[in-house]
Amino acid sequence: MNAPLIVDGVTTSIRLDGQRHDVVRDISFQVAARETLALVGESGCGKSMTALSIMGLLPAGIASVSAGKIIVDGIDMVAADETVRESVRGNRIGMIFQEPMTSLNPVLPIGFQVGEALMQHQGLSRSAARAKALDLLEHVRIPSAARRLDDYPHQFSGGMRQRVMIALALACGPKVLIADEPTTALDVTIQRQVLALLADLQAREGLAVLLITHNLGVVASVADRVMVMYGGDVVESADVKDFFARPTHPYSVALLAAMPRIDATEGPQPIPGQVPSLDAMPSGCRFQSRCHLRQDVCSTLPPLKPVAGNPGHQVRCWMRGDT
Amino acid sequence: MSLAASSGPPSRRHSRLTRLTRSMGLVIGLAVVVLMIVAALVAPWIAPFDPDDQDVLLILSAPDATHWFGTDAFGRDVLSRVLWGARVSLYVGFVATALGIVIGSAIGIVAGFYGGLIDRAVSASTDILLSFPQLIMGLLLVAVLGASLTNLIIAIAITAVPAFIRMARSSALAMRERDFIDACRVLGYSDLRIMAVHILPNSLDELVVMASLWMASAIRTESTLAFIGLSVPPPTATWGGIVREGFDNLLDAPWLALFPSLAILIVMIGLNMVGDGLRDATDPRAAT
Amino acid sequence: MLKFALKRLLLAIPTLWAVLTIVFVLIRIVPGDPTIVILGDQASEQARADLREKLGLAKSIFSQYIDFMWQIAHGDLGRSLATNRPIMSDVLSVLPYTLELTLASLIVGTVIGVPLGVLAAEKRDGFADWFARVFSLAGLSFPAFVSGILLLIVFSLKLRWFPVISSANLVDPIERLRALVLPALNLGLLMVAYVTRVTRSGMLKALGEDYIRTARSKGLPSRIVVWRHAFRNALVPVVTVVGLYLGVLIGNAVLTEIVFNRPGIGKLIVTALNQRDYTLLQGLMVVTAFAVVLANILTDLTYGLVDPRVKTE
Amino acid sequence: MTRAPLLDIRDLRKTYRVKHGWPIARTSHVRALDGISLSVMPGEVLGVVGESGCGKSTLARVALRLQPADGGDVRFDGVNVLAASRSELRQLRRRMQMIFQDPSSSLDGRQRIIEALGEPLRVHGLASGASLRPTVARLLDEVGLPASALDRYPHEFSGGQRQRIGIARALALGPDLIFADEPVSALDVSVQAQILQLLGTIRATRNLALVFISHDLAVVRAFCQRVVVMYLGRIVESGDVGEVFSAPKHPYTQLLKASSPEPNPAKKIALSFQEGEPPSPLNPPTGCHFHPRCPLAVDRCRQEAPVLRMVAGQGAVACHLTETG
Repeated sequence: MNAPLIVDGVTTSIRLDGQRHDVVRDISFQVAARETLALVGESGCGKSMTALSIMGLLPAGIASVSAGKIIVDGIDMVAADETVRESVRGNRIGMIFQEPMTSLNPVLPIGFQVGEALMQHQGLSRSAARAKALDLLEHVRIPSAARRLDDYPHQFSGGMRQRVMIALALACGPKVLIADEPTTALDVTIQRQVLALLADLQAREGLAVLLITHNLGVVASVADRVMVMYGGDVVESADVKDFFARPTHPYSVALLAAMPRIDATEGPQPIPGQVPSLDAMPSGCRFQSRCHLRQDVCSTLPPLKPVAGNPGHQVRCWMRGDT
Repeated sequence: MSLAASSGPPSRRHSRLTRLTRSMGLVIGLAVVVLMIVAALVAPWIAPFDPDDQDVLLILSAPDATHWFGTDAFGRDVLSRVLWGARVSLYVGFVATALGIVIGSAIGIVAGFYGGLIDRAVSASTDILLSFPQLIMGLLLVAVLGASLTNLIIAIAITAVPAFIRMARSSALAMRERDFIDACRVLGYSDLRIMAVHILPNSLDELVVMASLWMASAIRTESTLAFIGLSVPPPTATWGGIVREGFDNLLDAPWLALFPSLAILIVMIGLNMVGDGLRDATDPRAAT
Repeated sequence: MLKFALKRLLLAIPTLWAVLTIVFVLIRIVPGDPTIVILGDQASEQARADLREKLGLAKSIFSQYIDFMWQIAHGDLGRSLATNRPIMSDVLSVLPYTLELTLASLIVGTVIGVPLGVLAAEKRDGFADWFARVFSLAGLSFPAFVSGILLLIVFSLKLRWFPVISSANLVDPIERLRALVLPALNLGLLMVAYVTRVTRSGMLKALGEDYIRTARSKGLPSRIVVWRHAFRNALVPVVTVVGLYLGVLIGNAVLTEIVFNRPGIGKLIVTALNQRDYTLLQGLMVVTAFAVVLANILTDLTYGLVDPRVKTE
Repeated sequence: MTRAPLLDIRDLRKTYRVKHGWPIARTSHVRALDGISLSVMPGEVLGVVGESGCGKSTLARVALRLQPADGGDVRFDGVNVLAASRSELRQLRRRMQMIFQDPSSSLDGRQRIIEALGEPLRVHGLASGASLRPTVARLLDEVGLPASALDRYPHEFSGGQRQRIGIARALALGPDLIFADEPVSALDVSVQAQILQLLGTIRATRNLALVFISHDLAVVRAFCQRVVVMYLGRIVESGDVGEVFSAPKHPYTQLLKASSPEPNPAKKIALSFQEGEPPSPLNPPTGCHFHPRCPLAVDRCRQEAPVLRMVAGQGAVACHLTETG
């Protein structure tokens, strides 16, 4: 059986002042049912652009998918027209966003917002959608959900709003869920609750989850596989255990070293320099400007190749991986 | 204004053409306004006739080669009167707006910066003053004070002050939310310095935009009052006054009302274009 | 809802009181002796003293103030200096005309302005947007008397579609409606300009919000995203502006009434000014102030309906 | 104690009035600081950790007199900060500074860097005229920015660089103590480590004391010597960073630690579903604020607020259960 989400050779470009910049370059992956793939990187690495490309929600007229295929539950989102994409969004694929404070419509009651996708995709009546919304809100453990159906977003805390968002994204029983920094805006104790809820729902509904985050701690806790992105390229892709046991790309290594840890005796080690701006990206490997292993060969883009004979662990670096 | 430039998703960009037409609006608006001001300044030299010179033989004559805009009920040259009228209208508009902006923004910034009791008192009074329609307020003030150039300016400035207070106050309030005002206080700057060196310059964009829009509004109020008969007493030419004379002879001599009306309209459009253009140029959000 | 309305009405009392006080003070500082204005400067001292007594001007300023407030509290605006008729009945006889004019222009403004603004925001930088910009620029630039005169010249003098004097025959409902068209358009033009602008910018802001992305992520078609999700939010500033410009509308109604020679509060104000009828002027100011305060209350109540955050905070 | 603390805060209280309701507002009270006591030694780095709404930012703002306190005492090097006169306060400003979370909002976008950093020097008469530029250039050099930055505007810099400028501004007056309110929270991990390293170097060379406010336990662990943990306006635990985080004694600190994910699959956070949200600060629970979420709560916790008591070692805990045990 095919994976619910297949991304194959996708390149996403934006136009700035008449110039084309690739913000995601030739990214390929699959997410199987019940699997969580984490897309990791710092701001501007292309992870959110990847998510928006899959959803077909790239800002019109500015960014677009310029190559590749995105298959959501059997439907090619790149080739399809907007009507087809609308019928897939919120139906076969759901998405939750970083800011629970602003991602819900402030003037509509949450019960309606949760049930809206059901009216749209399953043709439910308003009252049937409302009844289903109640189920969904109970599902995400909103306390006394029945009383709160007609409440508005501002009457909920950040953690509760993110639960409402999850209910909303899962309303039509999609096969795929994209979670874009779902807990970044939340306190750690709330983050833990939301992650636990997500894991629970995923197990019950057999969801394929694409988790987008900058937090390697969250990755270690919930992901099955991890892909590290830098400057629009996937630089390393591995099983979570393999990744943390044997981080291979110089950027992955540096990123792990830069994270402060509660149990560490040593302080975090900074990565020198900063991510180059879009118009100043070096050709070839984009991390070369900050890399201590840099050689002349780095000005051509290395391919993804396996590490230690493990085809499930790949790295994009001339200096690392199998030759 | 472009503080968030380096991070975040790319904001929507405009085509070159769109941006060009936007700034064209500003340029055209500025050109119109400057032209009008120049015309008003040099009116004594370029006006073909004395604006108060009556010619009983030429009452309500239609526009021709000598009297481009025709003549009025007293046989006065309308073109000359429109040119001289620009002096009154633009002067009143400019001075009243300047007074309004200086007084209003000073009070507004102080109220917004200190908050508390001062702020509540100021806000309550502006709310009350704003509950009179601007025109009615101007009307009442001129009626009470008597129609003269100074009183006209005072009356219009008074109607402008609460609006500027409100704007400067909200601008100062928004700024107080930003950390740099706290940073200033931690660095031991005096309140006066914070208001004058940090809050005022950061409010200036908005104030300038509003000033250009308000100048249009002030000129409109002046001409409206003149139309009702509450401006500088005759025979001094004012735009609104000439329109009024034209209105009284609308059936016989429609041109009499037409030309000063167009003059008012052109200045209004010019100033509004300047205001819009400046807003687009200074506030990236409104420009989108 | 009723509770809000009552609370809001209570809140309006201090504002109203302050506004009335300003009216009182302004009318009292009119230079010159009103008795001379009324009786002329040839009048005898005795006649003037009698009139002063009659007008209540002989009392202290404080008791005049009390009387003023007391009368207003009883719905009495006093009598006109010029005609000696009760001001309230004069006002009531013309009020419907002003109300129908204001209401009609409000409808014109909303019915044209809202869709135009939404369309302009949706098709940003397109033709609709350009048209909306030019149209609202024009609307904002016309002083009401200028646009009124131009409308008269074109539609009444040249095309002869509508009567020049709008008050010619106001008994026949069809004629009355026909007489309303040009004045309502004239006043509505300004409203269209304001409403278009604020709708457009409100929509642009709303369309850029995160919840729009959420709505689209649900697979809603853009029509629903625009009207149900964005417009519901853009409505909040629209209501504010409509409420705020009711005051401007009232001011411009004065001009429209003069230009189209319609009966109404505006014409009455000008009459009072010309005749130096200060009690009438005072009464009219009181009525205007009441109207504006009432408009503000209505705006606030609508606000509560449109924005759930207001009432459930 | 042999040395006197540089900063000594005793029983500091701050209550906000919050208006809500429409159209007639009701007033509620939020106790942002409910009797906070702590001290900082010269050259020491004290971490203040807690979740949003616990009052940690208010602490800095009240101690710096950006907001008035409602009670308590703040002494800096023996001077009563809360009662300081205008001129005393001006002197204090030179010695107590602040670094803000959001470097883009804490800089005046209309000021070039030379003006932003030169202004405090001029206002306090530390440099002027010809000496201004070299002094500011030295400051920039100290935070790792080139002198070419002098004539540029804040928006021309990246987030990390702007935070460096914010640090340079805080250093301009040569302070002894800096409050750093979430100074690295807005930054990417790699840049965060750069800024932490910079702060560490500056602290060591200038012998600065720092009050480091953060929600991130790991950052506090990496950067601070001592830590206080706050919950709804009160300190629940304090002590040496290593001790507190390796063996937290207060159930809230334990929850915080258990919830903080580590980049190590062997130490993944347990995704057990523990319900309960931080209660609204508008209406905090009676007794110990944490009792509704505390798995160990007994009746006493619901009625009586525990006081912060010294426990074995250097730490202190505000929990009834540690008292008896």
